[in-house]
Amino acid sequence: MTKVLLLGRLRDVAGWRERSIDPAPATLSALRDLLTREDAALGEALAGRGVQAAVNKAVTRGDIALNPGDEIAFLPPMSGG
Amino acid sequence: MTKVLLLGRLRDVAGWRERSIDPAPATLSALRDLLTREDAALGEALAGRGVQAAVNKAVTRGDIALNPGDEIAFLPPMSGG
Amino acid sequence: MTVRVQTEAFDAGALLSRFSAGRTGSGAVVSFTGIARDVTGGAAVATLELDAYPGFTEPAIEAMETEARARFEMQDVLIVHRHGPIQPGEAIVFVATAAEHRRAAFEAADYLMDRLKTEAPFWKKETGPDGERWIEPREPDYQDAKRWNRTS
Amino acid sequence: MTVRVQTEAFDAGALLSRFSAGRTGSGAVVSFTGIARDVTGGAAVATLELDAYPGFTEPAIEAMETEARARFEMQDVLIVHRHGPIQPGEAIVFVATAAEHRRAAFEAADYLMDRLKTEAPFWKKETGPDGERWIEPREPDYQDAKRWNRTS
Repeated sequence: MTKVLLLGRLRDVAGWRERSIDPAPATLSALRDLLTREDAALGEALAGRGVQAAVNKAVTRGDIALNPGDEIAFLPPMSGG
Repeated sequence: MTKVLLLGRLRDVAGWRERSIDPAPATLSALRDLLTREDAALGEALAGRGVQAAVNKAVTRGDIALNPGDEIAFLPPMSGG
Repeated sequence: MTVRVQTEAFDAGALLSRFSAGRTGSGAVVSFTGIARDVTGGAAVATLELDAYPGFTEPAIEAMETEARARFEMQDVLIVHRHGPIQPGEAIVFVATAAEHRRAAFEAADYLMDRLKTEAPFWKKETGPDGERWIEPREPDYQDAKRWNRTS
Repeated sequence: MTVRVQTEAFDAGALLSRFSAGRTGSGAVVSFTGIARDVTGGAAVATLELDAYPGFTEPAIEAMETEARARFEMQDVLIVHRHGPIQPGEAIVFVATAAEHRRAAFEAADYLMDRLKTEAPFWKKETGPDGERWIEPREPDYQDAKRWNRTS
């Protein structure tokens, strides 16, 4: 199982904030592909400028292997406080 | 009558903070002379570096004629807030 | 670490009273309170909503606090930041710094606000009569934050 | 003019709460609280006493406020300054500034404190185990105050 979180405007694009995906995708790119197949608009937003992915609350770059139970968050450019 | 105020350390030098002098001296220098005759240590402190005189709450430079009822304050260098 | 990220409204004055109490060794306490405005950039704002990522947002702000403590001779610091829906006039963020001398207290508070305004992991949505809009830091915020690079 | 020179003790937090209340148009409130320390320059301080010249001290501070309002885009300011005997841990001075944006609020508070620290008509006596001493602004205070000449 993989927990997926959408922050900021991504939440509005998808219409959800948090969901679980089971079975867990093997990689971050597999997760992106899965989300994009389900919702092209979300897929486009996830590929947008400045959108970062965090795995278990640490920002990652590029592709990465996922383990069951990982929490993946997609972070649009931050607004600041 | 002239009202005389001593601020800050001048108060400690003279042992008083406020007094009235009657009749009113005609000038600021006459007031200084009078205070110095009475108390040499105060006279020296009044002539000290950075000590200013205010007449009716306005700082003055040099000598100035005084009118009865004037309030004269002697201000050592200010400490700030 | 004295960073709190919360949805509850707070009173900046009450935070300042508690922060200042018993400080016989600190000569200077500076506070900053950021308040939700009813108009931003000419547009009316009915509600501001800040999205936070719990467990991610706090450590990012704690890292700013650690850096501020390393840069400035501070004795104490408190950072309280709201998320969730916020009404105009309500406080969004409160930063207080205590130092022996006022220069460090001012600079540390100023520095922390510049960092928070540009880098704190929040996503901000303004809702007004014209609808909703997600907002990003303004250019002056980036310029403010850049000031600190010169002295590092 | 919102300058108060008083002998009564005050709570900085209570002043900040009242100053911030209902500010839907101000995004930024900065406060500075100056607190009497129990040690200054390595010497213990039992009591601080500030001598003021009523009727002279207030207008001098009001002139600083007027200049601050001319220099910075401030919406409001409050200055409260105590005189008379002050115990360690008690607040001596409180300055609050409100502005649309935080830079003006920070700079105005910083500016006012620099002016107050060097030019406000107070005479300050510290009493400790070593006796009494009248004090004058420290050299860093003059340096701080000079910073503002560059931008005028």
